[in-house]
Amino acid sequence: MSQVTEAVPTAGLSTDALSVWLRRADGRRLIAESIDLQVAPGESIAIVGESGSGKSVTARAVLDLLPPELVTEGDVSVGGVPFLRIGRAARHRMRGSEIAFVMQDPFTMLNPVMKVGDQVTAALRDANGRPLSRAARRAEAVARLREVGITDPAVADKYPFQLSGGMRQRVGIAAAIAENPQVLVADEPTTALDVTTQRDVLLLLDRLRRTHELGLVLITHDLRVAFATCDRVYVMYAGQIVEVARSDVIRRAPRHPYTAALLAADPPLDHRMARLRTIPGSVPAPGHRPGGCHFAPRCAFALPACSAAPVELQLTDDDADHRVRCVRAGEITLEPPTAQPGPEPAAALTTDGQPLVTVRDVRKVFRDKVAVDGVDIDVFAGESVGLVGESGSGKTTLARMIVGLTRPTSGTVEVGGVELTAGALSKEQWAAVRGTVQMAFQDPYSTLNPTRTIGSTLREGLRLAGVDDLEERTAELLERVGLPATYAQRRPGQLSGGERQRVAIARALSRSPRIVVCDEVVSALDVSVQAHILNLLRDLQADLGLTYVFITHDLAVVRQITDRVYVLNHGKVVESGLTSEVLDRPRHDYTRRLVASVPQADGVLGLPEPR
Amino acid sequence: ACGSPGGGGSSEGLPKDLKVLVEATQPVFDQWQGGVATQGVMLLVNEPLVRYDGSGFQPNLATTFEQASPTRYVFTLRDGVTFSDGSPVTVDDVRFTFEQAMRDDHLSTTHVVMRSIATVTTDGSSIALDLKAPQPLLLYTIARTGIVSKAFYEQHGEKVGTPAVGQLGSGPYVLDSFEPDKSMRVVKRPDYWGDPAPFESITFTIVPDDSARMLALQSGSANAIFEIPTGQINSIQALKDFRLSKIADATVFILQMDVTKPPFDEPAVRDAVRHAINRQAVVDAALAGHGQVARALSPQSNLELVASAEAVEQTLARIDELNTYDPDLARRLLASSSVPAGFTLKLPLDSTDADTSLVAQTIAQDLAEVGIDVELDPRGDDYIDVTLARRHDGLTLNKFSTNAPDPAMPLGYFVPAKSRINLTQQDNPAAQQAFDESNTLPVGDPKRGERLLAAVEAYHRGGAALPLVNPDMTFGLKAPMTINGFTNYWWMQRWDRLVEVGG
Amino acid sequence: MTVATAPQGSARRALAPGLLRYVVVRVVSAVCVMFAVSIVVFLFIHAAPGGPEHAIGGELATEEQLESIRQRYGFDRPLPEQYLQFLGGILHGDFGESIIQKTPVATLIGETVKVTLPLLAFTWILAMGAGLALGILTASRPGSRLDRFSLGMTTLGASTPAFVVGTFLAWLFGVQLGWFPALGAGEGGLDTVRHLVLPAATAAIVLLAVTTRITRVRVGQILEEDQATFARARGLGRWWTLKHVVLRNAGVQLVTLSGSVVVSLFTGLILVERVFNLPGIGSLMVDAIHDRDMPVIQGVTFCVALLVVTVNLVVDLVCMAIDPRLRARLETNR
Amino acid sequence: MSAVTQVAPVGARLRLPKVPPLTALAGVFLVVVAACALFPGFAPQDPAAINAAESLQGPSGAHPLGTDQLGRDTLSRLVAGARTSLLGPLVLGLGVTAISTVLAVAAGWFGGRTDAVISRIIDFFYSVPALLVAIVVAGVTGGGFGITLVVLIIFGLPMHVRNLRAAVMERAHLPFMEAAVTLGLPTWRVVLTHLVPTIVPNVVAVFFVTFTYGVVELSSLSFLGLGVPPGAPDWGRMVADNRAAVFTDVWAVAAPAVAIVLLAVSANLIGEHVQRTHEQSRKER
Ligand SMILES: Nc1ncnc2c1ncn2[C@@H]1O[C@H](COP(=O)(O)OP(=O)(O)OP(=O)(O)O)[C@@H](O)[C@H]1O
Ligand SMILES: Nc1ncnc2c1ncn2[C@@H]1O[C@H](COP(=O)(O)OP(=O)(O)OP(=O)(O)O)[C@@H](O)[C@H]1O
Ligand SMILES: [Mg+2]
Ligand SMILES: [Mg+2]
Ligand code: NI
Repeated sequence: MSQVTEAVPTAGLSTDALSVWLRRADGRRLIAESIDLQVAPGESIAIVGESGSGKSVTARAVLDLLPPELVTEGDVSVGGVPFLRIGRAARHRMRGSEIAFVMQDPFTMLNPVMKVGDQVTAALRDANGRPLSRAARRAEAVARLREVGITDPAVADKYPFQLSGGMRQRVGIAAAIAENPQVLVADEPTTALDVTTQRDVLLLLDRLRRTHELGLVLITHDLRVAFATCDRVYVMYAGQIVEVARSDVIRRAPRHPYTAALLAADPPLDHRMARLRTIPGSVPAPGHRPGGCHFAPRCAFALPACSAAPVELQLTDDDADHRVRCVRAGEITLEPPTAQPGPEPAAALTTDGQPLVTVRDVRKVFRDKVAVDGVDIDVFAGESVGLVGESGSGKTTLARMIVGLTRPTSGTVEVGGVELTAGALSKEQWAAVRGTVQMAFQDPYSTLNPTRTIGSTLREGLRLAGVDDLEERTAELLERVGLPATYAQRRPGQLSGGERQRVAIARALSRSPRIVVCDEVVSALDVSVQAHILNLLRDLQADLGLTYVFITHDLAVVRQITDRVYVLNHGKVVESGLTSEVLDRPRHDYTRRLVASVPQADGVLGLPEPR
Repeated sequence: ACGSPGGGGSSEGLPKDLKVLVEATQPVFDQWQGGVATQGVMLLVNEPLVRYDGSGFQPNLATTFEQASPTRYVFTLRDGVTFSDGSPVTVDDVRFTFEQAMRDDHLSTTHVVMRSIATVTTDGSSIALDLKAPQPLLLYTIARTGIVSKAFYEQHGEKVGTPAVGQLGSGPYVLDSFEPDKSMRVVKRPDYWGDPAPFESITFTIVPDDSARMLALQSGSANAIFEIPTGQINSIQALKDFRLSKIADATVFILQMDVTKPPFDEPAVRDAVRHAINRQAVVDAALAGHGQVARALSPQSNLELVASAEAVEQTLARIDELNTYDPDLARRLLASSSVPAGFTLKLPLDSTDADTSLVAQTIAQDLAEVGIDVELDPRGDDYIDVTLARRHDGLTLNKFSTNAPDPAMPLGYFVPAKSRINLTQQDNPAAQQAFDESNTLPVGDPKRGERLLAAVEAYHRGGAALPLVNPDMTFGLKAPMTINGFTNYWWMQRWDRLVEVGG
Repeated sequence: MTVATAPQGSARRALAPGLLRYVVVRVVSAVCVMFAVSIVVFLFIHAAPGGPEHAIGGELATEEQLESIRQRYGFDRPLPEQYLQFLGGILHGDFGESIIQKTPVATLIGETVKVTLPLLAFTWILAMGAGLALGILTASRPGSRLDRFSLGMTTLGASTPAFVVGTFLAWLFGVQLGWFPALGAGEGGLDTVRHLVLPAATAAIVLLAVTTRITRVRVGQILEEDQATFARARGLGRWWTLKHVVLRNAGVQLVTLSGSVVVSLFTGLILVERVFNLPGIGSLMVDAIHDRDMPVIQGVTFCVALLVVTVNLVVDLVCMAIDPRLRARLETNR
Repeated sequence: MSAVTQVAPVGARLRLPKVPPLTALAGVFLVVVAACALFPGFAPQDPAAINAAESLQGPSGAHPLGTDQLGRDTLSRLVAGARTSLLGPLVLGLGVTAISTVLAVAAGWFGGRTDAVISRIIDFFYSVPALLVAIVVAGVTGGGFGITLVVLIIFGLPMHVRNLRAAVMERAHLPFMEAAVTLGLPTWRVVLTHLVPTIVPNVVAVFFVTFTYGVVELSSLSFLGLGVPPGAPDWGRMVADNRAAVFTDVWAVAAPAVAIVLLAVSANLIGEHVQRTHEQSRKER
């Protein structure tokens, strides 16, 4: 695509056929294909898509921040300047002053050993182009921090580790826009934050966009966030933009099957689905992308013609801005993810009788940090109990105490009739506890031992459970979590994240426990994979009569999988009850704030900015 | 220090400054701590009463000396000699010097000899020494005892000889600087009473490392090297402008067998060891040819000082018979002993001496041929402890240097059964008796020589010791300098005057 | 998803209690270590084969001579009393007198330090300077020709014993090319610097592999971190990144590294001083061991230990000073 | 659920690691040295045979690498010396690796007081110059090679215990370790079958690093006269013994010196290769 047309000198950002290649000894691989983006000053766009679709690579390509093995083709125009064609030094000068960048992890983005005030003002120069004086720097830092909502001037003298995640991300944004750039590219700026903090940061970005006439490129995998914050949405799949339209259009009338599937897989906050929609398969890696429509192998509407030739991004009939990359866009009708009536939450909860897990007044203190502060919890057989709360509220600590990985500082934990806190347990008692409660963890990459095969990992548990026909039962387990028995020979490195989580669940099941504690098992997964796992967990519960303790910070997920929920805040249970009750009619202030913070699909960030 | 390569040159073509490399010196500039190289400089600063010139004694600070009786020596002190600080050298200084080494608690290497002095009496300018018993080595010892200033010692006490205080003497050179284990430097004394110093200064630099020494020679920071380890002689020979002179050394490598430790308590085993060793091969290999087979514990030249060459040769020939190289005989002897299949032992070694280790490797090879496996056990500074405390397997290899050319010297150490240095532990009445008789006779008496020869022969007939080799003593001088008339006892001579410019 | 809320204290200007406590504990523990060292060092003389009097008098000493030594050095008194006297001496900088050289040990050490300290400093500067420069250069161009070349050369340097390197350098630059003096310590000033070039280069070459590699790894890590990308994305210059991101973040590792370089230098010094015939503290030590000059061994060991303990103390305190995270940890650890 | 049918590249596991040619050469060299150490009979001539007539000769048909001061064949001595030259570093390497692994696992896995005690001791040893201590100990006690080796092992530990401990701590709280505990595996099984295998690459790297260090350090000790006895066909010793001739008959010194450097470089290259592949696989996960 050799369009030699000089980019029209427009404000804001535009890319023209921007492609990114991975250079390797054995040739080059296309990672992002011919991306065209347009952001006007004051406009905000979102790039959404599953993990590995090329969002971050595109963002970095726009700023020319790619690692050396990745090379770019095409044009980027920033404020009318052909950004990729000017000299290195000029490009370097434009970064920060014309186009800025914010990254996902607010902690690693900031220099941990430099005061935040100095970081914010590092790039500032006085009228003569000289670095600022000490006093001027400090005044400037305080002013810039105030702009991003940090009113305490003392913050300027702190180090990043002394700040909360939200504060850090604000500092990062303040630093990024210190030189008043025209465009801000934000790569998942809120993914590492709590819902409440996420809302604050999104509100901030939205405000800055207006006050600074900032063109905002927001990269996210969370459709809700995209719809709530941005004017237009680019949906990306396997290195291509597959659909572009205004937010409300995409939300209500997606024209690409992929967009529709993504929307359908996203669990709703307000009701429980009988079964979550899933997308079969996974995003193909660069180099393994099929010809023609990349989505065709996973698409319910695919015809042989789809794979025949590359598909172009075409205008749709319904809107001038709405473009879609699908040959059948005109013929198929996609039903929007309308509200379907969900099944009643398990009507009669068996909250009577003997609880399987009884937690009474437990406290856990790490050095001088109170992680869990006098919590009472009961878990009854057959139910699914949710633990929600923002980061650091003590969810994981509590879960670890239930499975006996962490010893409480005080209080009692009883599991299946064995009191974990009563001095030294005998071997038999431990065996009983292990046979009763098992755990699954968040990170799919470290949940399995990379040096052992899947089979040997599973056999280990089976052996401990006293099973004889190991091979047979291993195959059975794999099948139960929806994996072929041949996976027993594989190593974790050969599995995708979702598959690893399945194996992790299978490992927990290998001891035939009655309770499985799931610590954020879906948080690191894409919505489509998340839907698979949630469905799996529900099936298992129905088939095996399992009991779950389900930890998550995602209220929509809580709605889908739990019957009862405990809301934790600063190590204390602030509210508990039936999930629907708690989510629909939150009584505690904190719970209310939590529910309100979930980005509403209406395109408005609801509440006024908190002071 | 590097400086410019030895340049300048006096009218005779000698360099102004002599820069000598040596392997090691004593850490104190003090004659009582021994050490040949240090003494070589020391005796240029502190002169002795008489000088030994390699063949006899010459007047020096003493204008005359005589042995009035076997137990009385009388010296006349030279008039008008001053120390370098201007104070006169008096008989009191001489008496003080001797009395230091006579003290029982004094850490002096000459104490062994000096303790035989009963009294030192002075009268005007004459000094008389009265001995408790005849001591054949006395004059040699006096020739290596530089006279020190009593006042200087009284002022500085034990500090004399340290870098801070230095030394005061009346010799042709004055001590300029002394850094233990690094260097010593003496400068010419212009108002010296005797033969003037040919060099403006003499510097001894201590370089313990083999290749560092080669570097020093190649980079021109030295123009002389004294007492070259035999292992390095060939390398220095290969340097273009260095001339080497060698003297048959009075040092002997001797193998001693402790007769109290089995299996060396069996004469057959001792004989086997002696016949197993090819001493000529030791000279050729370990010394790279720079030496000779040692025929007795005293070097042949020393024996010839006390007895006729003929008598010496006859005696040595008889000793040679005892020590012929005959591995077959050795094997047969061993087969007849209680250890017919041979045995294994550890041989402690002074690891600081390169020659010793080469000699040991060579003899280990020979002994292995007859079935005696020798494992070398290098010891650092505790080597002497190991040998003297007899914490060894019965076999020791020693390097013995006589500091007086009189056969009485080694005999006095090695013959008496209760001597601590008699590592054979052998009681040898015949040798002892002959040695005792020699001590009653005055030096120069042919009878004494005969008794000494008898003692040497008797010692070797004991069969517990095998003299191995006498390494050459080698000196290297940068052309055009040569050495003329150095002896084994160069350090007692006015050796600086023996350096000449030659063709 | 682990965003810990940090303690919200006010900025601390004065020495925080935790920090003060740390400094005190660290200094006190250093002093304790030195006490332990002094005991060990004191016992050296009694560990010598044949007892201390033999160590001094030599093997041929007579009983009278030994007795006089015992009296003079007080070996006949009880051990604790001897130790107290020894300790008292040390506290006044008095390590006794060299048995062999009859000179105060402090004087000997003072003299050799004049040779060793410049050598140490020179080597340290070379090893750290070149290591840092190479490490940073190669880290910013991973996989480049320079990277591979420097890796190869430093590997070779680290694999070659110091005495081989030293002999080779002395032969090449000292004898063949004559650029630098091959032996000795020089007469002070510029001459000393010239004389120290080859020995310092020898010791530094051996260390260069370690310093380069550690710098390269750490700097490489930092350059891969988000903060480096973020700095680039803000248009902050190369030098700014080097100074504020790379050096500040690697500060703790580099300071620690420079401290351990000082410690490991002593190993190299002994060899280098011998190869280049430098009358430094290493030679003093080797000679003293050879001569069994116990007071010198004691003095040198104690001084080296003192230097090492001090260096480690300084390293720890400097790390505290440059890394706010370490300071903060002190406050929360209570 | 068809999500699972996508086939991951099974062959990935079987792919032979790509070894750079230099590293391969290093491996070959190590194998040759090891073979010489195991079968000293490879020596073409008697390494101890003294022949005064042929001392310090350059390379020739009879003596491909020349002869030493006593006229012994240098090549034969190199072959015979492989054993001791390899043994010291090997003992050092194995000793340090084994002990530091045990200490690191104890400190990193059990934490708490065990960790505190081990870490303090390690900190102490970290701050002492090893060779100096070795020399002092050897000098004061008159001890030999064995004591020196022990000292070097003790003072070689700290750095590696620190690094391995960090690696253990990094892994000790990984979900798969905790899962193994939650499954009910006994502690020793978790440590042996889950923890240790994951740090094997680090442990291997420690071995090679220490081995290299040992080669260099032990030859330095020989140089200072503290190593194996004189005359023993040890490479370091051969260099030290023939140093007098270094500028005139360089072969007797150069051959063993080059052997030492090659041995160290080889170990270094292989250790680095292990570390690099490990790093890569970590990056790729
Ligand atoms: N430096 C690189 N070398 C090789 N492949 C790369 C590199 N960077 C990215 N990729 C590949 O490019 C693809 C797109 O990666 P990218 O990080 O842009 O995805 P993303 O959409 O941002 O995903 P996520 O939501 O997980 O952040 C992925 O398959 C990734 O493996
Ligand atoms: N091993 C530990 N040592 C010290 N502090 C800890 C430890 N584990 C947890 N904490 C602290 O305890 C608090 C609660 O942590 P926990 O992991 O239980 O929170 P969480 O609710 O699971 O948070 P997240 O959503 O981030 O996983 C946090 O402030 C955390 O920093
Ligand atoms: Mg991304
Ligand atoms: Mg958690
Ligand atoms: Ni999330």
